[in-house]
Amino acid sequence: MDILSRIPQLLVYGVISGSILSLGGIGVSLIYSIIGFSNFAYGDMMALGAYIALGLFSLFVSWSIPNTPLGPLSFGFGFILAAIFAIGLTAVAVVLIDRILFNRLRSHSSVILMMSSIGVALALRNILQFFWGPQPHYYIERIQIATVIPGLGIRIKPDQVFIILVTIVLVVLVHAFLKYTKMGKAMRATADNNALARVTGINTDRVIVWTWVIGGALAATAGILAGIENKFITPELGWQMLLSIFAAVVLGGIGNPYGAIVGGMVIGITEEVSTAFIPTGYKPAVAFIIMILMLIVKPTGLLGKRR
Amino acid sequence: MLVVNNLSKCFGGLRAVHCCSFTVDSGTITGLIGPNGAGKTTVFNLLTGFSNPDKGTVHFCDEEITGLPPHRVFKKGIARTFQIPREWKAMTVVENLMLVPTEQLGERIWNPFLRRRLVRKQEHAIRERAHEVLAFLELTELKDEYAGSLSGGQKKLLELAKTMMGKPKLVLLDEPGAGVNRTLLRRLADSINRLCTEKKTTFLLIEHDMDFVMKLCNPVIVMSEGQKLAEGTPTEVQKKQEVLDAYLGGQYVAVDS
Amino acid sequence: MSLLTVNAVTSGYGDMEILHGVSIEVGAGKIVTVIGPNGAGKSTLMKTIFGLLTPTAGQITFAEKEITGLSPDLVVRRGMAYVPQVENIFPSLTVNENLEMGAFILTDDFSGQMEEIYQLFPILNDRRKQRVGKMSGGERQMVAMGRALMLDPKLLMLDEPSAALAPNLAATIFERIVAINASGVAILIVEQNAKESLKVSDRGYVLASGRNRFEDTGENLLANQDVGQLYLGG
Amino acid sequence: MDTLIGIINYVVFFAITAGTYGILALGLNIQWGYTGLFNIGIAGFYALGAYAAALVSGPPPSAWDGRIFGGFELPFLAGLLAAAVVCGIVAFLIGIPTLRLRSDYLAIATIGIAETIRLVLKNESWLTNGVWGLQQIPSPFYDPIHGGVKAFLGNHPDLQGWIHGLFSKAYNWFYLFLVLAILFVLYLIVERLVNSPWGRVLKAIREDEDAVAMSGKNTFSFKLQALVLGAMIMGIGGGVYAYYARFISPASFKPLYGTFLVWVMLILGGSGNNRGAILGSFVVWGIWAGTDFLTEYFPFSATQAASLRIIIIGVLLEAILLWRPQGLLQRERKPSKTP
Repeated sequence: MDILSRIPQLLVYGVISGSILSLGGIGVSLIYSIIGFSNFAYGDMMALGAYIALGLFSLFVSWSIPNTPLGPLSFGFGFILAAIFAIGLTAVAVVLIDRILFNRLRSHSSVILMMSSIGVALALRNILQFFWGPQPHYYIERIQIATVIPGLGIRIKPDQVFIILVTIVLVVLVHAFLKYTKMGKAMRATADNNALARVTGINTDRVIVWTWVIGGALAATAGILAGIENKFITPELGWQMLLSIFAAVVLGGIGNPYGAIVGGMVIGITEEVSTAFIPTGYKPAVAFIIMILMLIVKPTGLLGKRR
Repeated sequence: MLVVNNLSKCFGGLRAVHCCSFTVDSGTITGLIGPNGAGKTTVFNLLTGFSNPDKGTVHFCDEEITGLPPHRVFKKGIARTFQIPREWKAMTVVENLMLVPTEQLGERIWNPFLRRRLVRKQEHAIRERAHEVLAFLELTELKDEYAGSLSGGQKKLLELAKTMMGKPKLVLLDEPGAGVNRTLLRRLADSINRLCTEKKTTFLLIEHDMDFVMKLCNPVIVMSEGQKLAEGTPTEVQKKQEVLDAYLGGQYVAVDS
Repeated sequence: MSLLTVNAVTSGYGDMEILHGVSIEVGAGKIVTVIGPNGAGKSTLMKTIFGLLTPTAGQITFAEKEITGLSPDLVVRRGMAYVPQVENIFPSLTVNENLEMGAFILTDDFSGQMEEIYQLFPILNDRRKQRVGKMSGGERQMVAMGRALMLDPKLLMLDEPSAALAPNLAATIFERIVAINASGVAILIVEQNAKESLKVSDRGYVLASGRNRFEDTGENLLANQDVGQLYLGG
Repeated sequence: MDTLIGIINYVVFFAITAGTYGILALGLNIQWGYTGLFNIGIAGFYALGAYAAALVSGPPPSAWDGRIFGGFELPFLAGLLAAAVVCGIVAFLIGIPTLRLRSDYLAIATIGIAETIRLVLKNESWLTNGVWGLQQIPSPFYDPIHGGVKAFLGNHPDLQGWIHGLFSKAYNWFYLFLVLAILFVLYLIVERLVNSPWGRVLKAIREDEDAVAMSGKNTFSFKLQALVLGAMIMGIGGGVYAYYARFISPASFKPLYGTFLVWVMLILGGSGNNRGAILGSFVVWGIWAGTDFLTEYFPFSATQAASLRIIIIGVLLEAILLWRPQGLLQRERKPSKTP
């Protein structure tokens, strides 16, 4: 009975971590479908975004940019400004990595790109560790009190509501971008048929840059949101979530950004609910087992196309 | 030798092969021609188990082989080549050939240790066979070249050599002449001819180079719209008006969904 | 006046030479068909003209400027459009989006052009929001042609537009080709099934084994028994 | 003189570790170099092998241990065998759902299994003793060799200091010999396999899998065999580590770094070439150890220095991929003998 009574609360936690996984999953999926490889550096791109936000935030604090908490949130204008700049800077950094490395390896097989992404993953993580050390850093050390939703007995913090709202806004924005803008359509066209896209006159190189911009921005956002949710960040932040993100992507159908949202939510919720039954430490293993089961039942994923 | 009866295959709404019947006699080089989309390659795929027919039967040497998987068909003595050569690029020509024989003892992971002498003996025999095949096709000087560094025409010859490794009774060649220059083409035709007369191998080949077909093949089967349209000696086929029509204006029947 | 001139072009894939000096000419506003047995080099010719393959010899001139070896995106900008034989649409995009992609390099408004294309292919007009991947072969071919027409090209190149289509649909496609031509677009068609195509053509070329074999008006080629013999050898 | 002794002792220690990595690189070479399988869970198999060997050969649980299982005190070879078998079984289970799919799936699944193994080692105390790890893993022939040398030196205090310095680490010499012997035997086994018809099929799968299937070979089975065999060798590598370290805990196995180092070793040495794999493991371990000395000259903290070393290896990997993808030693082309 005790376990069952905890489940509604765990569902809420699941939606929160599912939000972050979904954002990451969309990025991984876009990169997979347009650029054609599984990017193992994605988790560390998330951590990069979270640390850039941290760096800018401390800078802004030293410049006395005000950070009075906005309403019930634990942070204010200064932090949001830092986050926005960090998202942009991460996108720029990710594009630079592509220009220096991935773009030059693109003529090789996708496995070589995967391998080089592992190199990037470790290099990025250790660059962060070099400058900030392995210990956790806090965005805001203030403890936030959770509000209890009357009747349901579910507790949720204003920051967590913020995370869910940001995710919804970004999902809608990405959807609108892919659906209504010229570049978004060109991205879908390139994912469909790269050769035809080039014959049609689509500048596929620009499409690739845009893919990295969006992928990088989503990574940074997911990283910062994970930092807000955990209250602290470490260089391993993204790596710890990467397996769950990949599980989400495979579950939803690799290469399908909408599938990644579904997959992210399923993985997020299952991971949290599983903590009622098995040790918390096994969260990534839960995601992994769901993924393997999916591969056995339907390797193309929930929303995947048959190839 | 090969009896194809009422073979049919649909892809989606498209009737690729429709009630197709023909026979291939032992010791012949039979040509299979027809306009684009007539279903020739699909017939090859159905014969060799790369896809399963919706209807119809295939008999080979009085044995039914309809719907057998590729490796079983291969063991019955039918080998095939593909339109686009698929060689193992970073392996040498000899290695490419030596891979082909099935049921090699040494392909079981423990045999190189437990039955080393037998494996060696078999390996030696396979190597000799590969050298023989190369000598027959006058490719001996290429034996230690990487397959990836061969010219387009040489790759076609390698494909033919690969089919010979298994001593097949029937060889299906899918456009052996495409992309091969005149000199090599003559050599290819000569090799096929010699294989037929000296090694008693039967050939069924799809080809678009009509000079090649007319000189080499007898009889010639013409396919159109997934069916056999005509059959006869090259000159007979050439004169038939319906064959000409099939080439210049023929449309195969499609069920458009 | 000649719009496209291909002069003694040699081309192929890697070390595999397919075209051994082919020459053709397309006049402004004309329909020209290139026929020939499989393996004659028809598709290779198309790809070479469009810059997907680089010729090893010969020149290609388009609208009085040399375009030999120019990359496809630059050729598109010169006013040439190309519809490949297969995989010529974006399946997960809608009809409307496919057409928009055709106009990718345009920066100004192209809605007028789009409406014209919908008038040309009324079937597509009712299905603007439908995903092309779910449409039939004939409709896909129309989407592909529509996409190529979005830039209002001077020359439209079609690689086997009637391949894998039922006869009645193929007839519709050729009817549409005539209609497109009537609006002033020159058309270069590559076909194996030659009759329908030659009927609507001003001029036809016959290729065999990567070389020019015959050249005449469409009607004359249809009447020419030697052309048939070329397909069957001898 | 003391410095020289120090250097010699260090070189022995260095070679033991490099040789252990060489075993891992050989295992990876079967998977990647010959078959083209992208396994990035090497550290998982390494850890699994180490634990399996430790549980088979180590002492039974003591009073203050959290674990209630294992400790059969079986000999060295039994431990290595157990390491190989356990890793083989896990690889088999991973291969079944993923080897029919695009290589991305195997990559994700292997990284997943490595992570899962790490979690099990940490959390399942009944088996692994949790974060406290397994202790007193008996190094083979430790007592006779170490004890014998010690007794001899004790009986001869008159011998010069440097002799004492040199021989007090005599066990390491023996272990180095043992590691190199195991490496050599594995090298011979792998060489014979890759030059057999079996290996020929693997190489062809690496080049063009569909064409191999068309030649009537069951490519899935061959890929599974390669994955399992490679993992078994990695497991042996883990066992070899455990017997030398004598103490293992989850902290001994950095999930990605170990995997990553082995990859760099293989790629640098030349994938598809077994001597290249071994050469690469010595060279990269040399670079790795060398950077350890190098960072001492800079005012970095220990963690900064550690990070810097990984960054250097990361840059090295990218440089190889960009400029010398074939590695130091290229794939071998064996001329065919004319009969």
